[in-house]
Amino acid sequence: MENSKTKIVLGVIGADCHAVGNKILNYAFTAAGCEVINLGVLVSQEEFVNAAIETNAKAILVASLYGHGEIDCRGLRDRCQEAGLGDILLYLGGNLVVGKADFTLVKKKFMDMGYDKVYAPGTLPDEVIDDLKNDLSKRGILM
Amino acid sequence: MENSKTKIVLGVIGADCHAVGNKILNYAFTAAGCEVINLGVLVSQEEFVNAAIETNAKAILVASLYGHGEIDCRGLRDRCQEAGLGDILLYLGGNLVVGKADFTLVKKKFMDMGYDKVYAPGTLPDEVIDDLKNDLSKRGILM
Amino acid sequence: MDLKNKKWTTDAFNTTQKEVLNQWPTGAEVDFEEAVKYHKQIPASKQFAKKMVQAKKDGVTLAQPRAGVALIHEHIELLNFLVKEGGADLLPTTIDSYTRQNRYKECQVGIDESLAAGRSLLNGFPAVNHGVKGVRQVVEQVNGPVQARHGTPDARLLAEIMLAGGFTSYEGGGISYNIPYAKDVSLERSIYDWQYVDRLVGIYAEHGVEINREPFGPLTGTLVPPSVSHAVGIIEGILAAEQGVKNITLGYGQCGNLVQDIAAIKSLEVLAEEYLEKCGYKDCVLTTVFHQWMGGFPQDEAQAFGVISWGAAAAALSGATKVIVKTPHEALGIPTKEANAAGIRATKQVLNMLCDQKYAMNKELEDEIAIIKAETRCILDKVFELGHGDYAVGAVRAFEAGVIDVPFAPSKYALNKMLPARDNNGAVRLFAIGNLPFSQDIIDFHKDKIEERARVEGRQASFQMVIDDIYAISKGRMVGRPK
Amino acid sequence: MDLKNKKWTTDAFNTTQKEVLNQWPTGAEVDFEEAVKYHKQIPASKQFAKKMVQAKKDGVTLAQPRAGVALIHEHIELLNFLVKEGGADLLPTTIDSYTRQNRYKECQVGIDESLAAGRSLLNGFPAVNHGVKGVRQVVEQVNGPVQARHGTPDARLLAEIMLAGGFTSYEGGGISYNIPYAKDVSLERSIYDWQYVDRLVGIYAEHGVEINREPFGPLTGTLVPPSVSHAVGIIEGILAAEQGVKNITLGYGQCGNLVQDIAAIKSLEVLAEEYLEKCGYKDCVLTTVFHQWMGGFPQDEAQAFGVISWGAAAAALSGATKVIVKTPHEALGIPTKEANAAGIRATKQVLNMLCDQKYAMNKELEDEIAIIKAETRCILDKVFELGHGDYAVGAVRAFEAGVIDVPFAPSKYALNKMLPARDNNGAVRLFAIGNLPFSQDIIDFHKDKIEERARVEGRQASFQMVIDDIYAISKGRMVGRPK
Ligand code: B12
Ligand code: B12
Repeated sequence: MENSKTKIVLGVIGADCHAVGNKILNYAFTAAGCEVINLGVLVSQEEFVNAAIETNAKAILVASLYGHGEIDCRGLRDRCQEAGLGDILLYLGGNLVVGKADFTLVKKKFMDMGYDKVYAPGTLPDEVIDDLKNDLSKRGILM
Repeated sequence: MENSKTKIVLGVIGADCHAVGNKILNYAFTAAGCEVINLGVLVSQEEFVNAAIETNAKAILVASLYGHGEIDCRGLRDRCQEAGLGDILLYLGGNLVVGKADFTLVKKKFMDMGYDKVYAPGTLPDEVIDDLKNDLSKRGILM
Repeated sequence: MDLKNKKWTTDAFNTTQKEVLNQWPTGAEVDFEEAVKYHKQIPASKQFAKKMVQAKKDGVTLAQPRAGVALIHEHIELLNFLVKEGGADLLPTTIDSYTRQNRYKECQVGIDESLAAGRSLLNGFPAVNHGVKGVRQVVEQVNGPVQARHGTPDARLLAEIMLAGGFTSYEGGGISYNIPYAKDVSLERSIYDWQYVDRLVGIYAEHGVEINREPFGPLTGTLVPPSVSHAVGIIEGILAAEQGVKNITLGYGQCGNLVQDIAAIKSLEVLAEEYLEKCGYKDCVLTTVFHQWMGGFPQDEAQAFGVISWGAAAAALSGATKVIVKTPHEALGIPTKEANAAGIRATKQVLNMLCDQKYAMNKELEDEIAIIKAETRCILDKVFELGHGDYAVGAVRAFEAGVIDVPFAPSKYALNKMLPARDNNGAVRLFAIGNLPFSQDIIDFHKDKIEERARVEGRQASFQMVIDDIYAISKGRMVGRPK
Repeated sequence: MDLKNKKWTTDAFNTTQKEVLNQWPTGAEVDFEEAVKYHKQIPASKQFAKKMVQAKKDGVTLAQPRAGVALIHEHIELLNFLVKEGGADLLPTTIDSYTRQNRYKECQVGIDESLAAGRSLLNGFPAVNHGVKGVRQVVEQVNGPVQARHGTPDARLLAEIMLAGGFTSYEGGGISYNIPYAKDVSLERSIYDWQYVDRLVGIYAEHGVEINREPFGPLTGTLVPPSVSHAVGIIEGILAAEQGVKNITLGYGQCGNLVQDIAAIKSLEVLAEEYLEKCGYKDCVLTTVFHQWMGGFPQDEAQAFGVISWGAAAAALSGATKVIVKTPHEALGIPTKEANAAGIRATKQVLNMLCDQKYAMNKELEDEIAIIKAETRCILDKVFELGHGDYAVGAVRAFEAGVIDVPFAPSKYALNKMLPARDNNGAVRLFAIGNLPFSQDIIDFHKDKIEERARVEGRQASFQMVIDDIYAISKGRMVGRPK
């Protein structure tokens, strides 16, 4: 039987180096009982997928802060499908587009790309932890 | 022959006590060569009209800063007509209505009340002095 | 009318009260005994005096906006919005200008037209016209302690109605609500009428109802030197204390130079305590209020935020008990509730970021405190002398003589011979001393300071310099330098 | 690659240059001799170094925004807007993040999509892709001195193109543009590559073209203690000077406590002069830059204006030569040009109101200056020791050993054992010293400060306290107190 803790992959996508939120999310999810595979910043889609496969993670948490989210994030769901990760939970958060924008539209854009949850700038970890617990329990997994 | 200086009546209308701009306008018009009959603050329409009659003034400069301009300023043109001052120049300036407002609309409202010139908040004296020189010279008066 | 700084007799008060309550029909709604009961059920969280004392104890600076509109429900909505969206700690009810001049008929026109137009055509809340019942709706439906803020030379009926209505704080004073707000109301008259207000507050106090009183510190808001507003504030404090007022907030309008602003707040409380003590009023609680820049504002909202935030910073560093907040609409018109809340939010961000910081004492600040104290003492001691020991009488004579002089005041009871200008560091000094009773070394100090600036600017000090200073902040600077 | 703090030989430089210019087709546009001629016709009013030196002489603080968009004409329009509507004194050209990672192909995608979408999909100006000709359009059509601002570990090609393009100032450094911006670029590599950039600037200088260089002071922008950023800045200054750079601006990111912020700027210049002098670089001109709060901002624009204005005030009172300006959109996204201009206007209002005021020296400030100096000396002297007298080698070893440690840095070349937290007055102190080579009294000082706060808050100091501090300003406070 594998390690009892739920594994999640965490990282900041693309050419993005914003590390502070990443470190806090790492800390918060670890404290909440997850095993966090934290890839840090400057993570490619490939690295996300590989890490999830290797560790049998239940969710990938992608952050994009620096504005290039639109270019960096599309296609990740397809890659997951191709890699056999199927409907693995994909969460996305940060400052996803260039500029101050209406979040409803931003959210729709990224949901359409296949992300399960899309979070507004400045979201606090507690909200995400609750959501993850919920989504996992729907899939019969206890966090 | 009367005093060679052009006479103008200056005052702040209604229940308005804003005195700083009034003192500066007084100083500036005096320096520009006018004889200023300065009624100060808290001036009623009647006082404006009486002062203009008594001194044979060529213009009345009405200030309203505190927001009650709409209530205080209407009817002054009629009073002037009734008092035989006919088309004496009526200038109006200050913060004429309650609240931050589109000045084009404000201007129209007060021009319709019969004022010859209506000035935006924060207008500097030089602009007004130039206008007055102009308007007076059109009427054959040198300031 | 025989003006003396002496507690009014019960007879004198009662006789006057009858007249006052007859000035407008709503006066009949006032029932003192019932009002005392009403006050006693007001929760501590809505009591102004308590909140101020607590803030002083905690060493924090509270934020209070200005706000008032013509109609009751709109006014309630406005105040609650300022708490919810602005985070206001203390609430105002700014009274309209007709009420301030006791022109209640014109108020009625304003109320009717506001109803018709669906927007406020009055620049404040006409509390007398709304009466005790109307005022109580505000007190009851608003979430915080409320204060009446106005500018009324004869504010007796307004006080009767607002206090009976449950207001727990009342701004103003016989000098500070006359000289900047009126043209030909004699000081004797307004001081006398304000003794009535203070006595009313004193009677409430004697019945166990603590009402906060606040002389209006900034006066004309335009380059008023600290010692002048301090002298006025302290005199009004003394007059209030004599009538039995126990909870007093003294005010100061930001001049803009940080050292002078901090020195002003620091000296204000010390001086006031000293003079009240000397006069034998030993059980007054004093707090302070710092007004963000009260003169002409820049029209641009971003620049206005700069002025507002700098005011918040100076307030916090000075240690004032509360700060009165300006809005990004200041230069243009009465703010929308959104603009008003934005001003509070910018202010509170700065207050909160600075709440744990102190401005350490240094030589410059010490000197500035010393000069403000010395100047204020010159004035107050001369007032005492002119009044033969009576500050009420002395104040009237002092204004006559120009011993107290308020720059740019509209009142003919101000001599208007003194003229302020900024020195080379932006502190407000005197360009023309007028008849202020300053000692020679103080006079020389001001002269040197103004000359220093004139030298740097390569021009003579003149009225033009004063004008340049009046416009400066609205044009994005503080010292009005020549181009 | 044999890293040493030694001026590169002409041979070494030339060999590398060939490679560098081959990294992307636009490299071929660079013609050094022609570029020197081009620079010589740039008017003084557009020369960054001259403007900085003049400001230092005049004792004023200049305002500089950040700004960059994908397309040339939009970028020009943006910069001119910031001068006209914001009053910017100095201009930036912020480079996009793909360029920073030398991913010029992705830049091209961004440019193409931006053209298609009619809005910038890049978070900055992709100068390498636009080439020398594109860059010159900016220099020529923009009304002010322009500086490249980026975050590029290997910024050699970018430097070649932007300097040949007529830019007169270039931000960055081998440490400050690696540790906060990269994950696995070795320090040895980035310092080496930045020696190339510095040498290029040195060669321009030898040809009579003065280029301003600015190490990136704020590092991760998040609770970085002054001594850490000072140590990095001074090392980068020394490395630059060795390669022949003559005009250096050292930076510091606002921590928020006024005394600490002023002490930081005051100590930075003195320390840098001392160390440069000691190393034998005697003809460098030093200026300073103060960055308005670089960590997480409040989302609300009014609150953001409060943070911006307080940053402007601290910059002015510290006497920094320039201030880098944030915008009311900071927390949410790259600002519109209007929001950017608004940030500058708020900033300039405060700068102008404070330009004639000084913060007088006092005991607290003296102590704070002394502690920053002592800490910085501990670090720098240990770096010198580790490098056996060579600051380049020493810097690499110092990061390995955690002798220099940058909190929250993404780079694996930072040890990440040190943790900062605010003390009870909001100054940034160390909660975990990590391996910083501080003397025992300094270690005790930090311990006491953090314990004092913990006591006040009735909790143990812990990582939770650090997290609370990270969020604090964005939530409207400075010290992250428990609820
Ligand atoms: C200082 C000030 C005060 C001082 C006045 C002291 C005194 N006695 O003079 C005090 C604190 C007492 C005060 C009181 C009040 N004020 Co006041 N005050 C100001 C303030 C900050 C500056 C005014 C000033 O002196 N400016 C400097 C001078 C040089 O400029 P100026 O007055 O604009 O005048 C120039 C031009 O406008 C022009 N001009 C003016 N009149 C005329 C006339 C003509 C014919 C021409 C051609 C040009 C012209 O030329 C002048 C010289 O350049 C303004 C806001 C601002 N502008 O920043 C608010 C402001 C005018 N006040 C306002 C209000 C509402 C009040 C109060 C009702 C209190 C309140 N609700 O807050 C009371 C009014 C009491 C009363 N009965 O009038 C509002 C008016 C709102 C509106 N119109 O929607 C303003 C705009 C503030 C605001 N945004 O709420 N105020
Ligand atoms: C600090 C900072 C920096 C530091 C970063 C240091 C470091 N290595 O970490 C420095 C100075 C180096 C920097 C650089 C740059 N930055 Co920056 N930076 C910031 C700033 C001020 C704070 C970020 C931060 O640390 N916040 C604190 C942490 C705790 O919050 P957070 O990052 O938002 O993360 C939280 C939530 O968002 C959420 N969350 C985040 N990710 C995810 C993911 C998931 C799945 C979930 C559920 C939740 C979640 O949870 C986190 C914890 O609560 C922000 C603006 C702001 N927020 O105020 C700009 C900001 C993010 N930066 C920005 C930009 C553009 C840049 C630069 C390109 C430079 C530039 N043009 O100015 C470079 C980028 C270089 C690169 N290659 O990435 C922009 C992005 C713009 C946009 N999206 O439109 C911002 C928004 C500023 C702005 N308005 O222009 N930056």
